[in-house]
Amino acid sequence: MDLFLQTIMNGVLIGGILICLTIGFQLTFGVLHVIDFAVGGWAMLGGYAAYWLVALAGIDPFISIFLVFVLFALIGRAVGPLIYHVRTSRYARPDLMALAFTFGLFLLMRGGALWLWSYNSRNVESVFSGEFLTVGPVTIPVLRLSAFLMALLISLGVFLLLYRTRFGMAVRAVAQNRDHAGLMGVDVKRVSAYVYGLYTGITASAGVLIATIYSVNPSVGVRYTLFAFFVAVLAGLGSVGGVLIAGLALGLMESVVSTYVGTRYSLLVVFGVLFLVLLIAPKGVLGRGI
Amino acid sequence: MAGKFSRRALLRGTVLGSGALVLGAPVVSAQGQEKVIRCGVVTSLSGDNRFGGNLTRRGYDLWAEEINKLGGIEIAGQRYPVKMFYGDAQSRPASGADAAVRLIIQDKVDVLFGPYTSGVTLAVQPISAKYQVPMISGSAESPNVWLSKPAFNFGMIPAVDLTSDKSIKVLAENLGSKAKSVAVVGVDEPFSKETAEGFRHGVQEAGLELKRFELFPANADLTPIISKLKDDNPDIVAVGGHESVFINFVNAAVSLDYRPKALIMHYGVTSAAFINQLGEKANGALGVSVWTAGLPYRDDLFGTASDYSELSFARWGTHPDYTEAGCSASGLVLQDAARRLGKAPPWDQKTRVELTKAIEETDIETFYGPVAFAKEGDHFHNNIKPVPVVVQIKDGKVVPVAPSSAAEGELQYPMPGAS
Amino acid sequence: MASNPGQVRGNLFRLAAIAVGLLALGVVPAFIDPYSLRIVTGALMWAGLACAWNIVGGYAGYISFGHSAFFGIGAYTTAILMQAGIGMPFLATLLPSVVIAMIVAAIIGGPTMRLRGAYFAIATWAFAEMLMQLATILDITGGTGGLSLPAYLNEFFFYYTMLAAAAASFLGVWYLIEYTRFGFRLKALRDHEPAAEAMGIRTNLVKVQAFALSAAITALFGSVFAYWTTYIDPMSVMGPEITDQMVVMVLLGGLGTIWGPALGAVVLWITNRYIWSTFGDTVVYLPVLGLIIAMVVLFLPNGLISLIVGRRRGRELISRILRKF
Amino acid sequence: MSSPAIKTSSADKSPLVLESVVKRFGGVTAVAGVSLVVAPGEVVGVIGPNGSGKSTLFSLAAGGLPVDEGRIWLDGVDVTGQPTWRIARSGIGRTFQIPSLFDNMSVRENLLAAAVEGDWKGAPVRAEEVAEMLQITHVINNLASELSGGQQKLLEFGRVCMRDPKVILLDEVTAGVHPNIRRIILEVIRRLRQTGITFLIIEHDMEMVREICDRLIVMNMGEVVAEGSFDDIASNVEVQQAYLGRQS
Repeated sequence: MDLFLQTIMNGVLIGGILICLTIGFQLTFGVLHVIDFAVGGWAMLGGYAAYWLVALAGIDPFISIFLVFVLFALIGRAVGPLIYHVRTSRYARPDLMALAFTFGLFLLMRGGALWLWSYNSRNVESVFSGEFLTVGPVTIPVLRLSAFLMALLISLGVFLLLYRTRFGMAVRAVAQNRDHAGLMGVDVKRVSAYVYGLYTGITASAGVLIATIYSVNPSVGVRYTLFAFFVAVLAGLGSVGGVLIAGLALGLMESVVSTYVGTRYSLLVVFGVLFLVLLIAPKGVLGRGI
Repeated sequence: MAGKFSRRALLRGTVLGSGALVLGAPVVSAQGQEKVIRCGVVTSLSGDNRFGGNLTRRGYDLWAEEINKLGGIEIAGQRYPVKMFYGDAQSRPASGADAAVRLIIQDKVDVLFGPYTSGVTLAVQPISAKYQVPMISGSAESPNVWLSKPAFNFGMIPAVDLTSDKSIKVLAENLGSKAKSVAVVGVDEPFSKETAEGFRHGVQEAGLELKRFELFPANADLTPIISKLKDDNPDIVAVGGHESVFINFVNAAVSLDYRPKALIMHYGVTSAAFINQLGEKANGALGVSVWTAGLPYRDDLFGTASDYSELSFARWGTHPDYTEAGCSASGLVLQDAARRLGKAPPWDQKTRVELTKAIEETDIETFYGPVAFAKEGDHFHNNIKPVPVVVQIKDGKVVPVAPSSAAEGELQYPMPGAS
Repeated sequence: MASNPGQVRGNLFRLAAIAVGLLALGVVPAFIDPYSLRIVTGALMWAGLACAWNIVGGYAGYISFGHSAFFGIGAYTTAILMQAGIGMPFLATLLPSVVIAMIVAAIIGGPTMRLRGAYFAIATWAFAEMLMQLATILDITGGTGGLSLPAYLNEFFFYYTMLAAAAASFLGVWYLIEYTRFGFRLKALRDHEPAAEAMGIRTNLVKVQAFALSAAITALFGSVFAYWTTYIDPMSVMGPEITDQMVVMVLLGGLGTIWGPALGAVVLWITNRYIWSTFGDTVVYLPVLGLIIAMVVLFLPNGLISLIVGRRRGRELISRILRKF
Repeated sequence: MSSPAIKTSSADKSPLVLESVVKRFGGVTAVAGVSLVVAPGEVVGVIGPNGSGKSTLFSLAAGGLPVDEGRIWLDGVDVTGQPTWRIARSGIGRTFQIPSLFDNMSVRENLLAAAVEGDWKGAPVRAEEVAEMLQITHVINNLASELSGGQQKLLEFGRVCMRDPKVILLDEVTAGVHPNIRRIILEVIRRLRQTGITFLIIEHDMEMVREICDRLIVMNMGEVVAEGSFDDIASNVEVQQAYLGRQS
């Protein structure tokens, strides 16, 4: 019974990590209609930024996370127009070209990280590393709990932004119909670039937390991208709300399968379910767009 | 028109041809006179296993530098310097095969030093056999490599099934009745899986209770595994993997408030990264090593094991582990075999076969320990002489604790902070 | 479809060009050392794989991220059938390998190819990852420990086998796409699926056929690759890098063109091996590759082949050549 | 389909019969119970304001969209619920409001592609004939995407002709084209109807409608509001209201 409770808790907390990773991704898909391969790459770079801020300036990840957010939001704001350009170009298949573009971007990040920082994994130490809370029979690592809280905060923030601000109104307008939004005077290109910046900021900050929980090396991005895709598909591409449920579902699935079936089978089950979900309900089990 | 053209072409051909002869002749003869021993290294300098791959390179390079300081390998009274050539296997078997062919064909190497991983080794050793180039592998530890009875490949490190198996037995003897149950987990990749299976075999042989045997994929989230181990509560937890997995394992365990009474892992505990990154959390962890700097071995080139360790530290900035030591010792094997063969390089195919025979007869003492290759059985051409040493991290230092013949300190059980 | 004399002559011209090209490739081994031959053999393999991927990615317009699964199916089928217990000769394993890949592709192709764009890409990726995980768990594949094959290291054999496979793939695909109903169906559905349906084209069936054909060619190269490298494990024959490389090669060469993928594959593979052998342990290849992809998308969306024959100019060039004959 | 063909009592062997077909998109009813019977060789015009459901009706008839209610017969065979390709093969051809050519193929290839499920051997000769009939022979080796708007309309029409359908649905085929091209199209329609081919034409050009159509159907809000000859319709108050009401 204790193991069962712990398993559920483990799953919920893994879910929190996945949610952090996927929310920004969903936002970009909703607005730019781009599947961003680089999602894991942004998270990986965020982790490295946190590592260097600890190593060189001694700034704890829980403070540097804000710096990382601003830094990567600016980078994303600069890269966004390029992706917008490809996505709305007159190429034969702009959606595929955009996919290829972000794929190239991802390779650039992964290869660049390998080239600059070489092969080894780096640990990002925080004041909360190794700390835990005990609630009855269940142990809760503080780092994972904070990732979960961050997931909730980001979700709340994104919802407030989308439904309580003028910018959010513009974002939603663009998400529903780019042409009409343009006709109504929304600067679609600018809105798209800001959304991309918001997404890179959120994802890199998520990367900071993930790096403190696990560790960071240039190859981690691939797995993150895969998991972000999984959660996004389960939620319905572009659905921000569905991410909360889909992230938890995946986290629980991984945890329960690992504990009660065998860890060896966890990834097999995860990818099998993803494949089946796509075949049976390609628009996602839960959601609709922004 | 056609006649004219062909005459001109003929003329041009002749001029070019004779020019090439004039220019080429000294090159050819220089290559003939340049009496060096050309050594090729195929290892993972990039890709997933680049960490270990670079360690093997350090080991091989250190030997080459040291022997060249003396003027090279002594053969029949004359010294021949060593020249190293590298081929990056990119952690992929196919690239390793490409690299081996390139080294043999284009760089005309006389001998190969083997890859870091067993997978690449399995793809490279048929090529060394085809071109009859002897290969000395300072790292590959999978028993599969030797099961295929490679005629031209020799392994310095005993296969991992032997070492992890023995280490559990040594540990069990040392602990006596204090430890009764063991849980074994490992990453589902060749080396780590075989380590875990070796542990399992050792547990059964030592008559301990096996509470769990489980493999997990690389990159898996470790909390479910650790929760299960916490629930099992065995006396000893044995983990098969590389150092980055161990680091994640210890971190995840600490964050779930779990410290087993004994935690034994294999390769990687002795690596600098493990101690540096975990700090205090590393203390108490047990590891298996076929070599440590404190062992009472020595040879003429490197001196004692501890001399070697200091030399390597001075050169690379970190203390060597047994992979580096095994790779450096590979050079000593070549040195000895070449001396016994007594033929000046470059070696043609026939001489290389003789050299392979000479390596097969190796029986030497080195700073790394005694080296002799099995000539039959499941560990064909594997050096099964070294005895695994159980080490423990104490105050950030690697201390051999068992067996008693190699021990420099007491085995601390349960480990500090055990729950 | 040779309806006018110009086309007949054009075809004769093409056939002659192909014969000369094949002859030239046929005598290559006499001039280069075994290592260079190995690189050229690799280039042939990648050209063939790019050609296979292009059927689905370029002609049907579906970006697949799961082709490594079929490469792995081919490699494992050959490896398993050649293990000591069964001991089939290499050439006999090719048929089962291709057939199994086609069956798997036909089964998953039906439902998967109803998905569009990104959904299809992710679904195929999930499928490939799933299959790779399966290969790490099953006993018959040797798990993560992989399988060794009987070593037959005759570089000429592998060169000519690869050449035969690549030539057959290219010429076969070229013929199918340019001269048969199948090719017209495929191109019609790529350009305008509803219109193709309104022409009576059974688009779902055509898509599955294309997918199965593509999978079969991919598996064929997987089989040869396994025998060539003598050792395979899940990562080396099912890893995502195999698909990645195929996608990049086709994009670089020119999506949906016959010779573009071959050009992309050869350029990229030779560059890859050149950087690798010249700079040894550097990984600078990866970021450069990423940069190239981004640049191609931004500035050269029709690939390298468009530098050689710009769409319009190329057409004029070809028709001028045809008129001359 | 395995179910036996159901014959209608009223219109046995009529090339196209629609019986109370209904199509809804979400809450909007695009086509609200339209019935229609056409005779061989007849040319029927479908007119009505934008958004009145004309194009949707075409898609239902040609199988591009599944009907929610009602039945469709082609040549006496019930094709309701059949996939598009099967309906297309049973003898109906259509053009789209926005020309939907195979952009990366030449004009010739576009024509050939239309015959891919039919007489493939004879296709090259047939393609030359169709190109000649529509006077696009001079651009036959050009890419479809390089054609002018009018030429694209011609090619799309030509693609339908390649398949020898019994019923042809033309969706605004003369909208915005040069009078010469319009003349070509009209001529071809006249010629083909002689051979017994039935046409259904969505058209805004009243001149053309008057010239060619035997009968008109007026649609508004998804329903047929009037039916009859051009002169009947021209004087119909309801029709005028439909157009005017839309404009206000």
